[in-house]
Formats: sequence, C-alpha cells, structure tokens
Amino acid sequence: MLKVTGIPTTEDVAGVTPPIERLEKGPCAVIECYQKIPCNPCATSCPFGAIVRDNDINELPVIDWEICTGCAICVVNCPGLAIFTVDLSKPGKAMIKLPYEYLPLPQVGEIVDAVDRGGEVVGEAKITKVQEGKAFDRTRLVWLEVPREQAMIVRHFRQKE
Amino acid sequence: MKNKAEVVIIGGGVIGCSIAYHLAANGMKDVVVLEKEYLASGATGRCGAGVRQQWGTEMNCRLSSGSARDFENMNEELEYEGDIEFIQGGYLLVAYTEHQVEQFRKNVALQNSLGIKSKFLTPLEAQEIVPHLNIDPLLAATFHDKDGHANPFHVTQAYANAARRLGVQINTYTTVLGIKREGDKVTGVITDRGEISAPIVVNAAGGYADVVAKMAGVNVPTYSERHQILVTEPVEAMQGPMVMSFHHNTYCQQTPHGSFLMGLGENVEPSHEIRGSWQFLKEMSDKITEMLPPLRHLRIVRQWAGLYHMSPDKTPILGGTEELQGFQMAVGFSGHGFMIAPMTGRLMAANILGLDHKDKDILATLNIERFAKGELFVEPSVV
Amino acid sequence: MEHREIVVVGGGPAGLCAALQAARLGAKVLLLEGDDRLGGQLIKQTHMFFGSEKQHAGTRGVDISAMLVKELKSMDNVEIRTNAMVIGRYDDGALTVDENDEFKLIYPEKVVFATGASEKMLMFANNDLPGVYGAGAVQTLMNVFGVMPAKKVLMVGAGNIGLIVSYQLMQAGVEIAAILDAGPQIGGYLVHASKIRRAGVPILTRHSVKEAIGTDMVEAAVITQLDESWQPIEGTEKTIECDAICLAVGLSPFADLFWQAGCEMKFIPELGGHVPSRDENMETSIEGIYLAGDVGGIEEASAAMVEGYLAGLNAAVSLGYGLAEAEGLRADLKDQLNDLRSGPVGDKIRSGLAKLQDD
Amino acid sequence: MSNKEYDNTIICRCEDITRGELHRWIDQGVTNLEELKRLSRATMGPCQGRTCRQLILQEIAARTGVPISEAIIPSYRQPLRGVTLGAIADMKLDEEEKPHEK
Repeated sequence: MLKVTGIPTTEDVAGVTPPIERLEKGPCAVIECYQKIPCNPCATSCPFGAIVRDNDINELPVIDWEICTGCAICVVNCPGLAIFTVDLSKPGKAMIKLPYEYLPLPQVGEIVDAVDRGGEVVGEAKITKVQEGKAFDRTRLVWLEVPREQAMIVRHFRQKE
Repeated sequence: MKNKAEVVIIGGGVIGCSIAYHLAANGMKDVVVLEKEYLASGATGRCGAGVRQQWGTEMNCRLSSGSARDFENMNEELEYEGDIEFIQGGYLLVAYTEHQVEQFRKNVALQNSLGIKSKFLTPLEAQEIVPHLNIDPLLAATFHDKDGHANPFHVTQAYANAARRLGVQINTYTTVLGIKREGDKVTGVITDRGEISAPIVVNAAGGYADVVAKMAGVNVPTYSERHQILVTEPVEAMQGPMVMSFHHNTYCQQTPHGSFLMGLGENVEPSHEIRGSWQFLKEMSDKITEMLPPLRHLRIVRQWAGLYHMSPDKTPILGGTEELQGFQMAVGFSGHGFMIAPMTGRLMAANILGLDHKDKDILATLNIERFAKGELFVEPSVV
Repeated sequence: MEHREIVVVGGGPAGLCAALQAARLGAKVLLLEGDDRLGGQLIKQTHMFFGSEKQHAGTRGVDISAMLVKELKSMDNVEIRTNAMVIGRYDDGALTVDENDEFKLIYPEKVVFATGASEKMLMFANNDLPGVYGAGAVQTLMNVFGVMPAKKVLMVGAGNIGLIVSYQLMQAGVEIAAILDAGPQIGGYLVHASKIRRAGVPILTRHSVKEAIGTDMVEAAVITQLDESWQPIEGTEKTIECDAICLAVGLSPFADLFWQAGCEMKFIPELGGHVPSRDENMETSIEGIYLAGDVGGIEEASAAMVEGYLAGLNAAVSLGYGLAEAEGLRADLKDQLNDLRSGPVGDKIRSGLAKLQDD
Repeated sequence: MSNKEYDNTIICRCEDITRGELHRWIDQGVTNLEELKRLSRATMGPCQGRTCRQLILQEIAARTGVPISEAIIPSYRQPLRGVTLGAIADMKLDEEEKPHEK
C-alpha cells in the first residue's frame, strides 16, 4: 500500500493510466500523483492548458489526454517527480520519458537496467535521449525505450556497473 | 493532606525545612510544611549558595559559625543519600576604601573573639590566594578558609527527607490563601487544598514572608527586592574562595562544577519581581572584569533572579510576636538565609518547643520587638 | 544602544519575507541573522518547492532564497546583518545581540521573531556515538559545505525532511540503507516516498532504531519493529550496516524569545510543541511582537513565507505604512495560507491552529 | 520503550544524564523538569537543554502519565547563546543609558 511502502498499487496506477488508444497515438503525460497536497506547477506549467487543478491547489490534477501533447514540460516541473510520459505509437516498443536528478547522466544508446516502482529490475532499457535545458531547471528528461508491455511498469533505471 | 497539626510551617525553602527537621528531631512530629511550588523553588534555590562566617555583628557571626559546623556534618547527621556539596574554599573579602579597611579590622577582631579564625591580608597576600585578582585598587582583604559554599537544593532536600522520615508531612504545590485567627491567637491555615487547624503557624515564606504576615494581620517591617545572578560556562578549577566586594556590591565564586557564579546588589525598588534585566548583565560584567580581569573571556550561559527579603537592619527577625500568639517568624534574612538556616532551625525549634539552647539569647535579641524598641543591629557586611 | 522601527529576527524563509513585505511598504527594517548567511533552511533545499506560483512553487528552495535576498539587498530601507544573533529579550523591550562577538542592545518599535525550529532528538542506546546526526546537520554538511557525511546512512523518520534528505544524500552518491518510521504510515509527501522507493530504498514503517553499534563511531544499527502501541516487538531485531544514523524525527519551535518576552504560550502537539498565541495578524499576546514561520508551528516553507509576508505587513501597518494597500494584501495572503492548508495534509496544522484559538 | 537496556541511554548529553538516572529521580517523586534540573543538572549544560528538554519532558510525561500540556516548563533564560563577560563589559553606553549605581 502506497502510504506504507511508497509503492503505488496496481489499482492506483490503473486510475491514472490513459486509454491505450490515446497512448498509441503518441506521447502522453501520466500523472502519478495520488495524494492531495497543496501544489500546482503541473497545471501552471502546461503550455496547452491540459492539466486542471480546479480552484483548489490541494485537488488532484486532472489531465485532458486529448489536449496533452506529451511535451513533458510538466514532467520536469513537477516538484514531486511524479509525472512521466508514455508513448506506444511505435510497434512493440514503449517510449518513456522520466525526470532524472542523479549523476552521472546516462549516454544515448546506453543499455541500462529498467526498474519498476518498487526499485526492482524488470529488464533492460535503451536510453534514446537525455534532455536538459534552462527551462528544465537542472532536472533532466531521460528517454527510455522498453518493451511495450512494460510501458506502465518501468519508472526508473539503473546504470550497469 | 492533614486537616490538623501541632505546627504548620509556611514555606518549603531551606528555612522551613530546617525548622521542620529540628522540630521533629526534638520530638515534635506532628508538623506540616506547606510549599506553593516545589522545595527550594523560591529564594533558596535561586541564591548564591555561599556559606560565610565573616560577619560584622556578633549575632550573624554566631548564627553562621554554628551553621557552618552543621554543614560540615550534614550528610551524616541527616543521613542524606546525596551530597550537599559543602566545600570550604574560603571567602576572600576585598576592601577598596579606608573606611572598608577600618571596618574589616573591626570585623576580624570581632570574628576572632568569637572563634572564627579569619585573617587580615595585604593585597599581595590576597593575590596569592586568588592569583587573577586585580590588586591595583585594592587596599586590604580578609580571608577565612572555613567559609565556602553548599548546594542549596540538596541542603533543602536533605532536611526535607530527614524530616519526612521522622513523620513530618510536606505538601508541595499547596498555596496558602489565608491564616485563621481567633482574637489574638492563631488557629490554622487556609490553603487551596483545604484548611489545617494548628495552634502554631510558622512564617518561613522567604521572599513572600511579608505577604504571609499580612494574611495573619501581623505587621512586619520587611520587604522583598530582586537580586540577580549569572553563571558562566564551566572551566578548569582556578578560583578556590568566593571573592566578595562590598565596594562593588558583588560576589563571585567558582562552583564545584567549574562554572563561575556571580551576583550583584542592584539599586531596585521593593517588589516581588524576579524577571531578569540586561542592566544587571552590564553592571555585573563591568565590575567583575575590573575585579577579576581574566574572567572576561568566560561565556555567560544563564542569568536568573531571586528575592532578598530585607529587614531594616539586614538581620533576620526570629521568634514570636506579641501581636498574635502562636505565630512564629523566621523572616527578613536579607540575602543570607541559606547560610544560617541550620542554626535558624535549631533555635526556632527550641523556641517553639520551649527547650534550652546555649544560643537562645540570639532569639531574644532578634525578636521583632527590637524595632519597636529601636534596638537595631545593622549588619555592615551585606551585598 | 540602537533604536529601530522594525526588527526581524531570523533570516530564513519567514524572516526574509517579513522583512521584504515591511520594507516594500516603506518601513525601515533591520534584519538580524545569527548565522553567517541568509536563507535559513532554504539554502539547503535543492528540490523544487510545492505550493503555488505565489510561493514560487516549482522553484528550488536555494533559488527562492537567492531571489528574496536579492530583492532585500536592493532596498535602501533595509539593513541586513549576519552573524548577529539575538540572545535575549527583556521586559523594557530591549533585544540583546551577539554580533561577531560584540554585545549590542537594540530597541525595536516592532519586532518579528522568525526564529524557526530545532531538531528533535531520539533516544536509543549509544545515541551519542559519532555518526549519529540530525538531518539538518547532514543537509548543512552536504549542501552548504559540500562535505559527504557518510557512505551508507540509516535514515530515521519518513516525514518530508527524512525523505528529502535521503533523496539529497542519494543524489550525492550516498547509499541509504533504509528509511525507518515509527508511525504506521509514511508521514511525508508520497511523491517523495515513491521517487526514493523506486530507486531501491526500503521504507519501513512501524520500525525504530534500538541501538547504535560501534566503538569510535557508528558501524551498524539495530532496528526493531514496533507494535501498535509503539513498543518494540521482541525478536524482530535486525542489524543494518551503516556508518551514519540520520535523525529526522521532527522539529520543535524555537520559541525561547517568546518565553523570555512573557508571551502567552500554548502546548499544541499538532504545531510541534509550545507555541505563542497569536491573532490573525500574527501578533502575539504582547503588542508589537509578531511571529512567522516554524516558530509558531511546524509547517512547510511555503506557509512560512506567507506568514512572513503577513507578519511584515502587519508590523509595517501598525506603524502607519502601506495603509492604502494593506487590506487587499492582507486578504490575499490569508487566502494563500488557507489554500496551502485546506487539503488533507493540512489537517494537522488546521486542527493545531483551531486549538490555539480555543481558550 | 521500556526495556532495561535503554537505561544506559544518555538523555542529556552535556551533563551525562542517563534515562535510568532520570527514571530514578522520577520514581523518587521529582516529577517536573524545573526540580529535576536543579537536582541533577539535566538541561543545564552548554546547550542549555536545546537537545534534551523535549526528550525529558516526554519521558516524564510517559512515566508519570501527566501530559506535557500540564507540565511545568522551566524558564528559558537569557542569553540564548553564551556571550563573554568581556563583550558585555566592552559595550559602550551613553551616560543616560547606563544602569544606575547603588
């Protein structure tokens, strides 16, 4: 249970997973924010107005997956590092963008261990891009390529020794 | 809490507990002590802890030297499981004016005549005892190696524990609200926890002795004033005796723990106020860095204040009063109640129980009636 | 002896904002900070802040501090003194200050005490072994002085501080053996917990440290599971290798100056301990003494900043500054505080504040 | 925590007071911190109780059953941090600002 272990349950994740048809169209943000805390940078940073936090900054964010372009601006702006993008538009593969604040940074093309929400290695992933920029404010956006069935499982990676 | 006792003592400071113990030790066990907070929470626990015998009046010399003998044997006499920490490091009294030198000569003569082996010293001799003493402005000093200090909290605790073992009932967190009297006789005490009837009520209320006297309808010429103390961080032992200057109105000692503790007689209005002031810090620092210059490097870690309960001749008022039968007083200690608490307890007990005591004449002399008769005993040597 | 209009004591988030707001309205402000630099805990916060844009959400704490300090330093009516610790408050209104080992006296017309909080300690065997740290000390070593405090840390406390400091340690290359919490649930934000958990760090609720092991310094820790009444369950002891035990077991308001001043104090566990009573304008029971931030109740830095603005505003207004804009500003700041506190994680602070109003 | 092995745990680091020692005082009836500090020196060391005061208050509350909200809280005396006698003596005051001499 999330409140005891820090690991969201399958039900938690199911509640924030976009429809598969949407993900097949291209990248889309998955907001893994399950607790009402006073926070709204996801909503205010979204250039498309796809994320709404109602009038109350404590309400959970609500995303309109049809408006979301998967640009990942919210990913690097979320103080909780709780937003990812998932893209199932390529056959057999899933592209995941995740926020990353550790050093050293992985290299493009590097094969890393793919890690799930509980910190367990579940396979391998390929780094396809490492983005940084002024607007990113020192949070890097790392693009991972994983098998399609792990699209909603892999949320971290570990560089091989 | 009992509702009836032979003696009720108001005040759980060192005086009240000493009287309670000596009453019980002499057979009077039906005694109740009332304390509005915890034992030694008032003037006792806030005092400078000094125990000296170098006084300027016969009364104070006798009270203090008798008490010092008690302090020497107190752990054993009271079978105290702790330690009252009586350390005889001496008192060095320093004189800066010819007038003081003159007084000191008289004092030493008086003290010596009473068996107190104090000595008159030159500034250089004084510096041998306290090497960091600034002797530039110094004219003379007196020293008595049997003076020293004890832990007021432990002394009070020692008396209280011994008294309890003998059957005395001590009620802390019990506030006296009034004193009952019938005509010119005292009949009991009203507290926030009920009433106690008693033919004898002892006022040992320290800084609040005036308030208690007023409750009984008895006039006392005493009043309270704030005295402040500061303590520094502990350092290696470097000062044996208490250093005291009537010129600066200060005293300063190094405690067994290593901290320096110092206090000052300030010019304050009578009150029961015990909140600290920065003015004290300033005046104290100014004076002590002049007297004992190396202390300027020590850090002050804490300051606090307590009450001196002053009598007009700076000498305590002991015993009963013609105004109210059964009302006994041990008040007006003027800042040196702690060091004469042992003798005070002995004499008050003897007085209440009608027993003989070789120093019982002191009681007659220090009775409240002395003010009406104009027979004051002005103590010249008080900070 | 100096006489001043408004003195703000403490240069953390609350104090910086109090000084800023009072100065923006035109008051002459003296800001006193005991440390050698401004920013308080902000300068150790390398993570992005929560809250809304008005409290600089999404910006890292250290950058918020720099922004606030920059604005303060640009103002003519603000004097900033560091290494100037207020060490006493007396009944005549005087503050005594230890400024670079000089002793000074300052009489403010109005004062805002924004003195923050101190870390709570935990009792366990050998807790005086070198290597047992408070989380704040670890953060200072790492993020202020660039010193790595250990190689493998056992973190005690899964509140926001325990979680954030764990994350920062991991960023610095330090391994976190585990994060323990005596409570049945993680107390900090779950997004923090999740990001640490997915990096492989176990979070053990209902666990506590029983003993530190080591001769000259920490070499391991014995941890134990706790039952529902918070008592250790015998036989559940486990030894965890680590060279540091980091305690993040809560904060106590650092309210000494209010006690010294004689302000009315109340014990409110939800606010972290004894805190001064105050009105809605952040003024205590003694006229002219205001408070802001953790010293009035342990909360997030975002709330501390808003309280700072509010205290600074009211102190300035009480001297006649900013009367025209006061009402609007005040209403906005109160709305911000309400927003920050209105959700479920604000339950504790809301009930604490409600108790404060009860007499 | 009620185990025996906790008895040697230091509760006041500056003055080296253990939990066991604290419990002995409490069991003897010294149940408030004000009294305790005078008897044992707990909270009177260099940190002036800033590390241990809360712990001791909790420990007393747990052992006596009297909640901290009803506890007697010792005064927070000046100064908050040690300051030298020399620094204070060196502070210059104008004549009218000086404390009055007796």
